[in-house]
Amino acid sequence: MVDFRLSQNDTEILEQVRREGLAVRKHARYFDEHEEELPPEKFPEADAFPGVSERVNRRPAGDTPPATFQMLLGMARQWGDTLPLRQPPLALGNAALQAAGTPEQKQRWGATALSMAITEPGCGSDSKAIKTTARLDGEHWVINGEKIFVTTGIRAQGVVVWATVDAQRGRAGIKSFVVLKGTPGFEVTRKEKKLGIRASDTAALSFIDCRVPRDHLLGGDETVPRQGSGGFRGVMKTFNMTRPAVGAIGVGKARASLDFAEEALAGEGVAVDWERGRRARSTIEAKLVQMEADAEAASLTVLRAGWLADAGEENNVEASIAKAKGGEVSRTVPQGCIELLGAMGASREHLLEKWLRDGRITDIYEGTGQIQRLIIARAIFGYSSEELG
Amino acid sequence: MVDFRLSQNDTEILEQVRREGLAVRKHARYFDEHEEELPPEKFPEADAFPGVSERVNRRPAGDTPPATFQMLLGMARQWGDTLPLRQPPLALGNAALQAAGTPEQKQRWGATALSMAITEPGCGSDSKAIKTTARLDGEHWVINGEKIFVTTGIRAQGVVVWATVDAQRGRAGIKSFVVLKGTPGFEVTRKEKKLGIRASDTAALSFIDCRVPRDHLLGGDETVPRQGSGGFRGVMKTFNMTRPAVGAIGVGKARASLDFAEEALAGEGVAVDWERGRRARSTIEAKLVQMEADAEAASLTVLRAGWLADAGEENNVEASIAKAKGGEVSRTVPQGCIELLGAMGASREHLLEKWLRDGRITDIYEGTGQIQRLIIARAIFGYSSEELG
Amino acid sequence: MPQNARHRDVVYSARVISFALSDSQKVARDTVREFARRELRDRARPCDEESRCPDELLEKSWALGLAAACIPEAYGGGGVEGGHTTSAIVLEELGYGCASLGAAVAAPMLFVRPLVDFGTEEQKRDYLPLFTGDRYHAATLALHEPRFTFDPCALETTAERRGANRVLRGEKRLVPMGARASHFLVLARGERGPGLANLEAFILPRDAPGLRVHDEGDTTIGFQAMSWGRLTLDGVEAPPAWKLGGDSGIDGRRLIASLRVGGAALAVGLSRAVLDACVPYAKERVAFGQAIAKKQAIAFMIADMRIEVDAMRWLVWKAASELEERGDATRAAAIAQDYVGRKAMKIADDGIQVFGGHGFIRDFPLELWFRNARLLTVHEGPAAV
Amino acid sequence: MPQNARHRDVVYSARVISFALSDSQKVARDTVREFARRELRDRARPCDEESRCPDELLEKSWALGLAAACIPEAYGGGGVEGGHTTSAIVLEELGYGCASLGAAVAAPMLFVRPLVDFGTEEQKRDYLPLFTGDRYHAATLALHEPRFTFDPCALETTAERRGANRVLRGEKRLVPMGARASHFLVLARGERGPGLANLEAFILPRDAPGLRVHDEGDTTIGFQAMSWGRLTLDGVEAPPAWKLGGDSGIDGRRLIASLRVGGAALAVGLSRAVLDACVPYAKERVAFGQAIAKKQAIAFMIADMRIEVDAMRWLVWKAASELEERGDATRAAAIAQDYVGRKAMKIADDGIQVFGGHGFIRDFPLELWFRNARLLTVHEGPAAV
Repeated sequence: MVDFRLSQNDTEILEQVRREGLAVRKHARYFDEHEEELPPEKFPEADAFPGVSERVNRRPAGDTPPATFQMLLGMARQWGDTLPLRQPPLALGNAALQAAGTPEQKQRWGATALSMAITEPGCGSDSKAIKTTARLDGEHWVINGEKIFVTTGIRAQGVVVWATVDAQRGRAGIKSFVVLKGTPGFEVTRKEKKLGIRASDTAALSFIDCRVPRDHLLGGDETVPRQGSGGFRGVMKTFNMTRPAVGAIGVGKARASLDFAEEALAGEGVAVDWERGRRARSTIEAKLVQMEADAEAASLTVLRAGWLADAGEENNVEASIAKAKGGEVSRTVPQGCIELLGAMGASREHLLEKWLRDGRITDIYEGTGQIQRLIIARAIFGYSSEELG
Repeated sequence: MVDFRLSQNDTEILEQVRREGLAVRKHARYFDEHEEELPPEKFPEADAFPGVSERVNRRPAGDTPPATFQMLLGMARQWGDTLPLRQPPLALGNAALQAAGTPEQKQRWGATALSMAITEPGCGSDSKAIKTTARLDGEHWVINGEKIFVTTGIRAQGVVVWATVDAQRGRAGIKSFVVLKGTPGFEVTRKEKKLGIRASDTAALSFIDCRVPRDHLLGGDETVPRQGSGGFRGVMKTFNMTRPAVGAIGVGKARASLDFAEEALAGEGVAVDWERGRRARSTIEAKLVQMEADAEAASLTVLRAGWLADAGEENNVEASIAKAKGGEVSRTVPQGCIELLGAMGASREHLLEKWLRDGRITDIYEGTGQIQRLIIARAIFGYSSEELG
Repeated sequence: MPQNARHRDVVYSARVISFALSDSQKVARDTVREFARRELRDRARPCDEESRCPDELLEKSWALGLAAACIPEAYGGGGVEGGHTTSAIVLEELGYGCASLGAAVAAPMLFVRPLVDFGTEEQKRDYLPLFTGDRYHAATLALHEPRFTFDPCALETTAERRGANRVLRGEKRLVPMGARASHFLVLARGERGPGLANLEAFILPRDAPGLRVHDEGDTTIGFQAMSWGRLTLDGVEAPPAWKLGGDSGIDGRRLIASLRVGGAALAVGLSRAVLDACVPYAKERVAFGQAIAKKQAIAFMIADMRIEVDAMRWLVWKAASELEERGDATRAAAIAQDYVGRKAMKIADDGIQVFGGHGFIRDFPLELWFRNARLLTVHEGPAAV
Repeated sequence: MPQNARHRDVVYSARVISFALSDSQKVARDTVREFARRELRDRARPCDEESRCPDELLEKSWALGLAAACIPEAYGGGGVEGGHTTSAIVLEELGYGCASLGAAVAAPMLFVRPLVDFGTEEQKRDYLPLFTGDRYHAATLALHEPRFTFDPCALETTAERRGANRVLRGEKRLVPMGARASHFLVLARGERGPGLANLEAFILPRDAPGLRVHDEGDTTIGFQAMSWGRLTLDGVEAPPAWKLGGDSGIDGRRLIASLRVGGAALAVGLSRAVLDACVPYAKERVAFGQAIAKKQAIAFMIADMRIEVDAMRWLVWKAASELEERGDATRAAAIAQDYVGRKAMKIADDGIQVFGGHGFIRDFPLELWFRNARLLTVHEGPAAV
């Protein structure tokens, strides 16, 4: 049955996450202003916060299914602040490990924080233009190349790096490899200074004749000889959960901004009258209703993508829809809230301006809004990336 | 000196055109509902209306320069209704004649109403994909092909038809020819039923072994042997005045819609307080201010394109800007005015709903908004149509 | 990471987020989808041009049992409780076929559902059986008034007391199927003043003294196939039995919310129709040597349609399910109305742009959908429920 | 068709539509453009990171004579009358260089121009010579108040009568160059109530008893290089000589309009900077085997920037020329503010999108322009005049 309610249990978990978010916010400005500091990885209160998987799995089987609930958690955590990006340490590379790793690999690196290195100086969202190479030399892969925009590339204990084993084969030749910190030839070359999400480190990495054992190829050796684009697709599939998860980040930012704006305006006696028709509202009401609608719409597309995964259904298009909408509201809603609150809303006395800066990445990383639309359009028309690029 | 004022004389002319517009409006609904009727070409009051060139030229030399003033006239005439499209009979083909014809040709057909036939069933705004052919056979051109969306193709006395004399040469092979009604092999095959601008006829034309004398080639024989794309460019140059002129149509529609909406709302006690800041307005005020701004912005880009022509400066990009903005407000402003007035604003008791229907073509014909953006982008980047298509 | 395998086959309790249709919702959707495809699509153009809604279509539509479904069994109906989500699903399909004819088909719901929701025992007994027969029966709801600044929170139709009776004065416009309805549910400003919570509704038979019903004809830019009515209420005296809900009255917030959600659901269907028309056209239409679908400007426009059709639908479903739970759906309905209003109009407008010149001529449905969208997204309320 | 040949060389009377700069406007534009290129661009990033506006820059800027130009010759100035259009042209160039530093450079105009426009003979004589010397002199205007719902029509700073004097109470925030200004033009709610027409302005020296001036530091998302001030007015007693315009007061509508136009002009420059940065980047940046400029999604975004920079500029010029003619520019200024606010923010935001990941890091100016745009387009008023 179509339903949008939550069990008592799930409701309480989300409430708890929001309370934790309020604790997180107390540290948010500090981390924003101390981008250069890496530790502390945690702030004092965080020890009491359960991890995501613990929260997802320790619930009755009849509650909201896990991928859907993970989306709810993602939105609720981001409602607090982007600071949670700093902990727990499990990162994008861990998602890839879970999606594409062998059981043995999952076992081995399950508790290792892994970042994911895709982008290179010469390619943006174009993963098939990857120039980093991996050459098999006896029992080792020899990796050479440069990566940029690696989220948590500094704090993570290792990285899942995308490289081509056969440039001739295009996408089919792209594989991913686990490289741990300390491996000779693997170096962090740079820490980016950013507009926002300063609590999260963003690194440039370099691989110079970096040798990793043969079994560091994600998915194991059997992915190499396979014809077609299976290997690449395997890694791409990772994104069917990470795209809506990033969408959830955008929604969380939008929701936090709206709640701040509504509270600020209520403090000055302004609130939405939900009964009135569209034309009878004040400008502030109209803009609030519009942003509430935009945020809720985005939120529902994120849930939809998660719910399809839970139902075991294909969610490629819906994952991109969720990412596109989440990316959109992460731009429009914090921007619009500042517009509603005027110059005082842009003040650094409040976190709203920070959420605008933090949120601005959401429509860029993990595939820009433009890339998501290409994915959707290709699916609609049945086009390859060559036919519609 | 930067100035946006008008002389007393020009102001009075525009006032007069607006008064004529009110007369035109009395007939507008009739023509909208009697699309199938071709005559009357004029309505009774029209005999007293001076023609455009008469108005432009019979002014002191120090008044607003002619192309700029023509834009003002275009906006003012459309403010009345699209009905003026029905008269005077000079049409797009006449613009092409003036731009590309030899002095002898201008003399010969200057008073003949000529439509312009470019689009074919297989090509939209893509004029270089033209399949209609013109073959020289002794002292005649033999024309074969089909044309659609020919504005005033039925009422005009002739047509300027675009055809290729050498398909191998692409754009360089495209020439335009004057074909008069009654020429054997030239037939009107269809009259379109349209969403709007029903007072203007839109025809499909067919040319089957249609023979016209050799000197019906616009610009004369010397255009044929010339290498490069000179001939095509000559015709394309026509658009540097027609594009802003179409933009002016869009602005006129927008302005008429806004005036109607403001008057309707004033009748119910609602008006804009221009002093208040953006956030202190009501929804209706905010939307009105926004549409006023959009319409005025479009209007100024139209004037700019005309003014550059008067100054003898290149206006290719600005012509497209004017067309793009005029096309945009012809969609957004009448739509928005109905939104402001609610269902009663969509009523056929008023002309507003008709202006929305009429205006909707503005962002399509003479190159869609998308084509205009391509033209602008190519100019910005210095790209050919092959590099950015 | 989600562990799909473990959860895939679990039967969830009611209180989880779910986008799954129930079996009966699937049947309803498929049945109406087929009806819309077979009966509405081809009629849309001639009915628009001729400004008529054919009787034979209305009669055929009656077999769908739209109105009867939500009437309790005690009054001869299907006894499906709530069903606002099902309504939303069904209205999307009708809107997909033709919003204008679809709204005509669904119009009796405008009368029936408020009766079921708010009617006294006696009112249900008197009126509901009209809709459980074999023939289409037109009755409707009259909300809109002839003002540019019309707002349902501030109706000008009044119902003054005269003894035990109430005397109605005012004018109603754009009443769906008003030209042929046997009964009208007329909304009036409540005694306690403006605001939705104070709304009152009166059941007026067509021949009530003082009530004049006019056929509005093809009165608006769109929805020309709808048989619009205009009512003038020149001191119509309504006995207590005509006041919907008797002394308890109605929940005006809920009623208006259900109108907003219904209109939005129709608009979702209309938008999906545009999307589905644009996809093959863009693949076939060649310009500048390529299918226009291969141009990002067009491809992104259509991708956005795809994105927004999803987003709109979930907002509508969410508001509908709040109505179904009998919670306060005012906010959810306002959000759905606002969002769908913006996006549906943009999609209809972009649909014309994708079709270019063909979007502007009446050989193609785009211009018709555009006109219907323009009315549908500004008509505050009763295009559907 | 236009007959260019005949008209090209005609010298038009004043009363024609013209987009042509006068010779002196061309000189002003070129001079400030060069200054912006040479002095503002490279300083923008370090000044933002360090939240400071260097003295040596301000001193250098003084040679441009921005403030002195509009001071009548009688008071030692350049005696350029009106000049609102020239101001708009100049502010666009400053905004192109760096909106934040540009506003700092232009800030004294916030004090000077109202003095010239509305000051009594005595006030002009007393204060204008401060700005005709060789050194940068900071004075400014204080409008903004610390409320989320702040609106210039409803100021809460009051100026009650006490005998012949007026007593000012209130708080002002985000006063440009407020931290270092010698004098403040403080706007207060007029005696006759709210509304722009009733606004009153008072010239307060920094050391006026009851006036406290705070350095706001890097207080907002953008304009960190601006030296913002915060004023608390705790019963500042202003003698009649301090009331701008004396008994006639000021034209508040005109003053606010000029602030709106000035802010919009800066935003046009900022937008043009984004456009000019995107063009070469998009041509050089390769993705999916092609320069991203060859992708319609990117090309159209940049084409839209080009379109809107033009449209914005003409709206600003039109409003400025209405100010210059001393007509009522309230509507034209509101339109320019509304339009430029929407478009400049969109352009700054799209600029980041064109640059992708590079738009998000502080090695490139896009994120800085984005932050400056966000403040500039919500700060009602005195970023510039």
